[in-house]
Amino acid sequence: MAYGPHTPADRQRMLAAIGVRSVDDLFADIPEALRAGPLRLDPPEPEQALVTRLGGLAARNQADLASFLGAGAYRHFAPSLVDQMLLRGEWYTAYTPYQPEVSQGTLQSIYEYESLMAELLGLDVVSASHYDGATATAEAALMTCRATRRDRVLISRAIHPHYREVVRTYFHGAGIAVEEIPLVADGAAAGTTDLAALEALLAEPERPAAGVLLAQPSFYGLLEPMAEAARLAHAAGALSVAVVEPVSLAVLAPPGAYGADIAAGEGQALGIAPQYGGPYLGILACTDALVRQVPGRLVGMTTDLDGRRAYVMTLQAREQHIRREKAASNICTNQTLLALAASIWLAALGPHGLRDVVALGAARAAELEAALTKAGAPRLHPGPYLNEFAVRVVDAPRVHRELLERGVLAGLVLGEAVPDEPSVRDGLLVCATEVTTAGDIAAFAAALGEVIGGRAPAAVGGAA
Amino acid sequence: MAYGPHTPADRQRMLAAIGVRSVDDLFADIPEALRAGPLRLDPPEPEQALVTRLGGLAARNQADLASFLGAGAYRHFAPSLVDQMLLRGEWYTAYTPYQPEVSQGTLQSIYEYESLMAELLGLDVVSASHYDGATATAEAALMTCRATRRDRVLISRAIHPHYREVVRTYFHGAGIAVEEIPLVADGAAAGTTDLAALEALLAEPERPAAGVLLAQPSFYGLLEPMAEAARLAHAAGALSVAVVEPVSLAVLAPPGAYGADIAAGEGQALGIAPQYGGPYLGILACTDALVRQVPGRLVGMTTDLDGRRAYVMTLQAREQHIRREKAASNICTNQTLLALAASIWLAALGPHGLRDVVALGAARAAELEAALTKAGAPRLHPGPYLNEFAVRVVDAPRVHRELLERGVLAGLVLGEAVPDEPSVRDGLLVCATEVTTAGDIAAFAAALGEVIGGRAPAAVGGAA
Amino acid sequence: MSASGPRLQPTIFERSKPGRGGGLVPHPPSDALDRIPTEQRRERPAGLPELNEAEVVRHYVNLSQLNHAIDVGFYPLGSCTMKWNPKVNEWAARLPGFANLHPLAPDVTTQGTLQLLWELEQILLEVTGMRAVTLQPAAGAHGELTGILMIRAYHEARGDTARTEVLVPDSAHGTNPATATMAGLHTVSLPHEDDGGVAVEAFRRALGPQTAAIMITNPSTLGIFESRIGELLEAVHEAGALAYMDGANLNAILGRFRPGDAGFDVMHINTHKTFSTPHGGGGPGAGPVAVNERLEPYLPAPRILRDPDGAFRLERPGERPTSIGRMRAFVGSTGVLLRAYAYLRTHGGSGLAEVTDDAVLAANYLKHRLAESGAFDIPFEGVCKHEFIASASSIKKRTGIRTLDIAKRLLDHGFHAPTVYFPLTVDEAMLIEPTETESVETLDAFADALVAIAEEADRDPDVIRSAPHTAPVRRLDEAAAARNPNLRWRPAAGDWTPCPD
Amino acid sequence: MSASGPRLQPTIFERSKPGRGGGLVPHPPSDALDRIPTEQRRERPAGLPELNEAEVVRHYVNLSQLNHAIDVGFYPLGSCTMKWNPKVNEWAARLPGFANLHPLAPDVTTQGTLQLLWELEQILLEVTGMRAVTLQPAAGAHGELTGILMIRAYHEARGDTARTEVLVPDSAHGTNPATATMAGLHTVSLPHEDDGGVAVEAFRRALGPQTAAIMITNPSTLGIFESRIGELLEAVHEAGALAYMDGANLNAILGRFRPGDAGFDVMHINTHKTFSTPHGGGGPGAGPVAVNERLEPYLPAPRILRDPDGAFRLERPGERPTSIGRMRAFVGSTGVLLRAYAYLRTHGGSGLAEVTDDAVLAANYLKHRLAESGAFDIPFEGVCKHEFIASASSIKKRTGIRTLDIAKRLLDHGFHAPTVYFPLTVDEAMLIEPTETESVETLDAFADALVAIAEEADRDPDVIRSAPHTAPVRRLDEAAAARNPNLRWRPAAGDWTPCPD
Ligand SMILES: Cc1ncc(COP(=O)(O)O)c(C=O)c1O
Ligand SMILES: Cc1ncc(COP(=O)(O)O)c(C=O)c1O
Repeated sequence: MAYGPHTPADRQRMLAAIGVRSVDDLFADIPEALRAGPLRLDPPEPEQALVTRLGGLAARNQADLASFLGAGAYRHFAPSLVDQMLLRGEWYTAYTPYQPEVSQGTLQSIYEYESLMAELLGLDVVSASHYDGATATAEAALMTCRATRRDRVLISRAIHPHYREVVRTYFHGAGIAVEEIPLVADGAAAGTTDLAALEALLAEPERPAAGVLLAQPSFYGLLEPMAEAARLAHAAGALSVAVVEPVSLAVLAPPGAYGADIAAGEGQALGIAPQYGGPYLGILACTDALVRQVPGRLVGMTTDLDGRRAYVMTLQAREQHIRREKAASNICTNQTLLALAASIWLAALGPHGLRDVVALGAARAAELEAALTKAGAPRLHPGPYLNEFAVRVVDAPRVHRELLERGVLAGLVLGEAVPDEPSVRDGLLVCATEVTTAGDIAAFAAALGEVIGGRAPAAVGGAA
Repeated sequence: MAYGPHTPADRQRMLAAIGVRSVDDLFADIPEALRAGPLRLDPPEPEQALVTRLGGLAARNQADLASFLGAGAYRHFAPSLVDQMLLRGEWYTAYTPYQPEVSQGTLQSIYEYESLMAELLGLDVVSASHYDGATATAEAALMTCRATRRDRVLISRAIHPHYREVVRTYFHGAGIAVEEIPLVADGAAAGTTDLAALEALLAEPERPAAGVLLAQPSFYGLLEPMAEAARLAHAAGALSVAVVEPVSLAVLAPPGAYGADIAAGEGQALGIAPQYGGPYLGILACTDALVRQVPGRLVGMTTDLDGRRAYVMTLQAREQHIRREKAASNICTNQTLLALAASIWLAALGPHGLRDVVALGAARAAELEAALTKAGAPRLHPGPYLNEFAVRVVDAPRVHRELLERGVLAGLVLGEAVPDEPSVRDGLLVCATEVTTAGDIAAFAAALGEVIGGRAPAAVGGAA
Repeated sequence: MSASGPRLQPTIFERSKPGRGGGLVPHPPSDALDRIPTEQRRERPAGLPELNEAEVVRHYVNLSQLNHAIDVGFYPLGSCTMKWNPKVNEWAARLPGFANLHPLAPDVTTQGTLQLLWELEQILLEVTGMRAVTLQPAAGAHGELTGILMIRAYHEARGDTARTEVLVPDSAHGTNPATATMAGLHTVSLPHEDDGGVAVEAFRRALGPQTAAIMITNPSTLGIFESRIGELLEAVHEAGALAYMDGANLNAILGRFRPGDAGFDVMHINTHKTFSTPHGGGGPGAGPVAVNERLEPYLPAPRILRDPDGAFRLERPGERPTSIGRMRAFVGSTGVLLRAYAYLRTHGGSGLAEVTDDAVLAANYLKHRLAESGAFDIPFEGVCKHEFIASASSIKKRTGIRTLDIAKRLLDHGFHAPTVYFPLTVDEAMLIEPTETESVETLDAFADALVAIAEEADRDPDVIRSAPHTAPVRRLDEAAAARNPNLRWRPAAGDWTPCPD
Repeated sequence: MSASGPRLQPTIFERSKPGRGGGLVPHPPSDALDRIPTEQRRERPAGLPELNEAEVVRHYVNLSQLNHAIDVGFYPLGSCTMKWNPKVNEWAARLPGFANLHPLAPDVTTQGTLQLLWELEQILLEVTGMRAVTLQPAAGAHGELTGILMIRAYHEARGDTARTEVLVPDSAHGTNPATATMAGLHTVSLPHEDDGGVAVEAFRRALGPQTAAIMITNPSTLGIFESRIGELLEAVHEAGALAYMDGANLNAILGRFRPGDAGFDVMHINTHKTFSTPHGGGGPGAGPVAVNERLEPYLPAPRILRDPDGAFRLERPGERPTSIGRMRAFVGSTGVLLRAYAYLRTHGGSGLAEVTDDAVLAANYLKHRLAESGAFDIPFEGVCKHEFIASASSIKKRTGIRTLDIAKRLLDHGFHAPTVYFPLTVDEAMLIEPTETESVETLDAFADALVAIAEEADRDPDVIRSAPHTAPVRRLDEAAAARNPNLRWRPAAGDWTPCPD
């Protein structure tokens, strides 16, 4: 057997010691009627053949297009040291640090992750990680209900549609109402969360809201009125949840600064490869006041018998293995290795490097905006953005397809991704980061010019 | 500065402590007339830009052709674990183990390398490594002179032409004569070392030979009369040197078994990537009797003060840092990391895996022979071979070039590589290993058919 | 500073110095951020550490050496199945064609990965005997929630809305009852018989029209195959409820028992256990959920489909309205799943059967070694599956030495401890799972160490009570950690200083 | 078993068990080897170890943890320049386009690598002020031999065949005299002045028509720049001899002194020192040799050429008959050279100058710290370059504690020891080279440790004499190792058993 250590003699020796004749005897407890026949699967594959197979599958993907696709998963430059550190077996082949004395590496690294995120987010309690941004958002919403003992949450329609779906899936189970806050239709704030509508939703006295969720930047790349939304939420006795993209926090105000009680977000952008969807890093953080509500592991600093500084999993009374049906969540396995990856990436870049990443992405995005506007695809919304924005393109699905044939992955077709948001029907959501090249942008603009020819739509929104 | 830790304040603090005003003062000892101006080089390049540059250069190479090129550097399958172990910084960022107490990892691994090679070679003393196969061969030849106090060595013309060149370069310096042993011109042994000629060369009483060097398999892929050559050498008071390809020793008789006193060889085939020529692994081994003549480091097993088993560099009195001008060689830095790579590769494959590698290569080579014969390029020599052989192709340089245009790297053009060996003028030296695919072979045969059309030469040699 | 000298490391913040590091990405134009409104910007930079590359690497290299890990030695964590994590899988996951693929990239550009995932699904169906599978869930617990939400949807679709209870054996993992709660259901705990199986009488009493599902771990967390499983499942289905199998222990039954064939409606698989994907000190994992035809309509969206022309694609939004919806943002933890795929291809059908045979053989051998020694209590006799329970109950009575002490003392022998005090139903429990990738020499050495510690408990209990002695730290003050939680370092605040390079 | 428990490892042979492992390559046809004549086959298989993957990996992971390394901590080995080994360079060397390239592949298929090597040559020429460079030599000593062989060829070409001597200062590295011998020349050793420079009188006496060359390490292995270098080189050339610079210490003079401009005819560069390519516990390295116009005709073949159309190619066999010939089988240690290239690109011209400034600054600071402490003898006053000599001569007289003891005690502080007892000309020498990549905090901690040990020598010499105390082993019996050499394990002989899988 591949990876197996046993020789036939070893097996014989073990069987003899146990006192059975064959290994079949060890399965005598499976009722005969329920025993399975041999698995109908291919024969074992030697590593050399497997390598060929996997190389062939990888080559069937086109992962090196000139890509402007973001929409919740972002390409960033990862210094080589990050993966080389992660490939150390002492990290990735360890289990949950149940024996802290021989797990100080993992434990200290989680404590440092919590600290790094606390700095970025401006919140003091950070969980050791959650599955991804969407599930962290759902857990954040659930926290607001537990903390307020209310069962209705308000979620902005400017939050990623997949995140909203996940919240709905989770909430259907828990029997909690989710209501959406619409977008501003026009004017300078077009496309951002409609605060007036939020106020109205919060004003229903029989149905008090537990939490209000906004994303910063929003799914459409726009900067949202986070502080105002938090004020409104608090005024109604609700908690404020910010769904954030952590890299942007090198520059943008942190959730703690604008009054968010809870922050959730996707940590993939912290140097983790897109990997077709995962493993990613769910970030979940809150104020000190909510520490007993936060789901998932927490690592704290303590001392050992000799007074040496050491780290340990703590406040476990919130967790399923102690509290069982009364636990804050059922989460057990989390995304520790990804939290480590994010920490190493942050440590490698440092605060200046992180700011450079954001600023360079913003600069590239501005170049992209200029090039696309010139090529006939102006922005769809007028407000400020960081490095992602929607542009207006008639017949976007076809244009997107034809650009792909020209080697350009022209972002996301909004009409397909958010079919229930007619205001963006003719939109492509595009993004640039520090790895976007001037050549990519030129290729996009040139191909777009070819594909849409003279049929450039008129500019809309604030630019109108 | 990239990688530098100093802040401007650090530099100031150090300068102040030293008591100088500026760092320039620390270079006051360089005579003014000899001081250099600023280096005219490009500005520093951030890692992100460097990665792009290097990726671009790598992409300018064509390293994924259907390749049949061996001739001293061989592609083999390396299990993933090998490189993952090598990437551990504790290995590759260590220096020579001058402090054995904190270098037991490196020291034990070299001891194990010596042991693994001793097993493969059937010789008891193995140096910790040499630069490459050619320099190890030159050092082996020098050893025969030191050991016999004679100054003439005989080297087979079936040894790699580059190795012969290197021996000549080294020997010109040392003032030692190198004479070549010709090849058998025809018959069943065509292309192998001419033993009758060797006998004649050994029979010159005033010019006694120190050593006789043959390669197994030979440069032409043929199996050589190693035992007979060793007997002849010994009868003349000379030492016998075998230049071997270590992977083949899973199957072929080891040098120790046929009486070689010294073995030299290139260890690249032990799972080390071709890397356009290096770093490679020079293997150098000898009998116990010659231990004080072997150049380079040796690691031995010993004990520590508490009697625990431990490893240390030993018999250093042969080496330059002790003996200076009387040292066995000037070698200092060697190829330890490559010796480690080879050891891990051998440990990963094990004896059965190694034998499979050789047998699969031999099988693929036989398929290649059949396909090429059919396509009009029969073997050039009749004798047995393992996985490399010469075929006869008229106008080989042109054919080789045209095959390259068809994506096939058709081995080595012998007329160019050994212009002084007219018997192989119309030859291509081709090789197959376990990574050669049936598809590669079919592509080669098909392309060859296209290129040489009907102009297949008549079969020659033993097949005639 | 590992080979000698001090072992513990300062925090990464303490290694920081303002003005160090930087220069890895090109400098942006200085006006790049001018268009961001001031009120949206942060006032002070985050206090992230500033280090040069050497400091970063040394920090993580030295920290890593403080960890026990499967790459370092034996790790017999029961229920956690710490089997060998193959190296080729790490290579595969890093292939740029896989790693750089965006989760929302159009299907025509992702055929290689879609094919891999689709083939993985087929393999999992053959292994489980189920009808359909979702690869979305990020872990076992996430799979449990997915499964129970599907069960809810099933009952709801039939208008069968009074089913609010989930039956869970008392030896179940904590995630099972916690999952029921997350899905808005109530947990009813089932006691066990002396042989470790579910107490049938109690089970029958608990079962009724209010029962939505039973969640059974099979083999159980006691390492015992539920021999009465046929009977139980029949009763469950008769009562109109569905049966969920917690598949955490699938390693014990590959090629021997297919839950789908036996009548389970839904189960999850822990790829980070059964299929050896690395657990990374806490995660990631993946928790594919396999279902029979009853639950297929409710699978999360999007599924991976194969069109008649052989092309693969993701289900489009709204394509299958019966779906419970999305369980996560994107299609799955593809990077984890492809390691599982590589593992499954490496073993093939015959290899998987050997995996189970060898895992069960090793567990029974180790159990035998301990039973024979008489040093430990072995609460459940007879054959075990891939893991078994030993207990220090008698040792504790005799010497005061507890399972916790023994666990710590094992560390001094270079072994990780087994899972301890789980399941909660056994006094002073040690749940020991050797897995199929440990040699008989290792099993023997581990058994010898346990027996030696048991003897030491009589002879020199203090050395056990004060263990570990060779680890980087001694036992920790966990009470202080919880009383006065210190959950983050407070670095000196950052500053908008110019970039150092 | 690293985080706790025993640290030393059995040999890989002792981990072996017949019948374990295998299955990584497809099975060959059973008759694959039938055509190999019996008398050419080995009778018994080599006794290679048989292990499964877990055992192989654990062996090497655990062994690796027994090493001190620059990734782990400070490594102030004088003359060896253990500066930081950047991680991106490891990534680059593994790019398939580089790693899989065959050394005899036609030039049209190797343009990327040829361009890289050609650009590297241009950079090295700018750094050294020379005219041409060969990248062939595999290490510094190999470069020395290349250089001296070229010098021989130069004299021979001029019919100047009586030049059989090489002048070598007594502080030179052992490779210098050993090289002279390998090239068939005799070494004449030159004493040094009190300031560490070459003794000019003795030098003038030694110089003559029999002198082929002088080999000077500049800065010297005492860490001192040879201020009279202009005078020396003039005399050498007047005497018809050539001047070789051992460039091992190039790190100290980048952008400050160009050997070519100063009149050296030839020099080697240790990429594994100056340009930070990893030394791997003993090697590999690379030793490019740069020459002026006098020696250019003799460079080893093949050189890398750039055709007028911009295409790169290797020199063809016989294209330059003046060449001394090949120094190795293939064009060079390309994998090492490309790391050096990456390093040079990363730093650029300004960065290289900073490298030298910071290296010299750090050495002078550390020297100052030790001088100020009064704890050690500092034989050479005034500014040093990138390294300096301290000596335990007084400590030894006072306490009996030797440099060796201090070196071992440093290990307990988590530092590697400096180079000790080299150069041979200084009593109880420690050659300390901090390099530019160590923080001032590290320099201070190292100075503090040395001073603390010096104090300990008076207070508690036994603890030093018996050091190290925290390393995996204590001091070794080197005498026994040499008296009775055990240079290989003797495994049980192999057997032609069938393949286990
Ligand atoms: C029996 C059992 N069920 C469920 C789980 C939860 O799985 P995960 O940790 O992947 O969420 C575990 C994990 O240890 C387990 O052992
Ligand atoms: C001054 C000096 N010269 C020459 C050498 C030899 O270089 P290498 O070890 O690369 O052969 C060294 C190596 O330590 C050295 O320090």
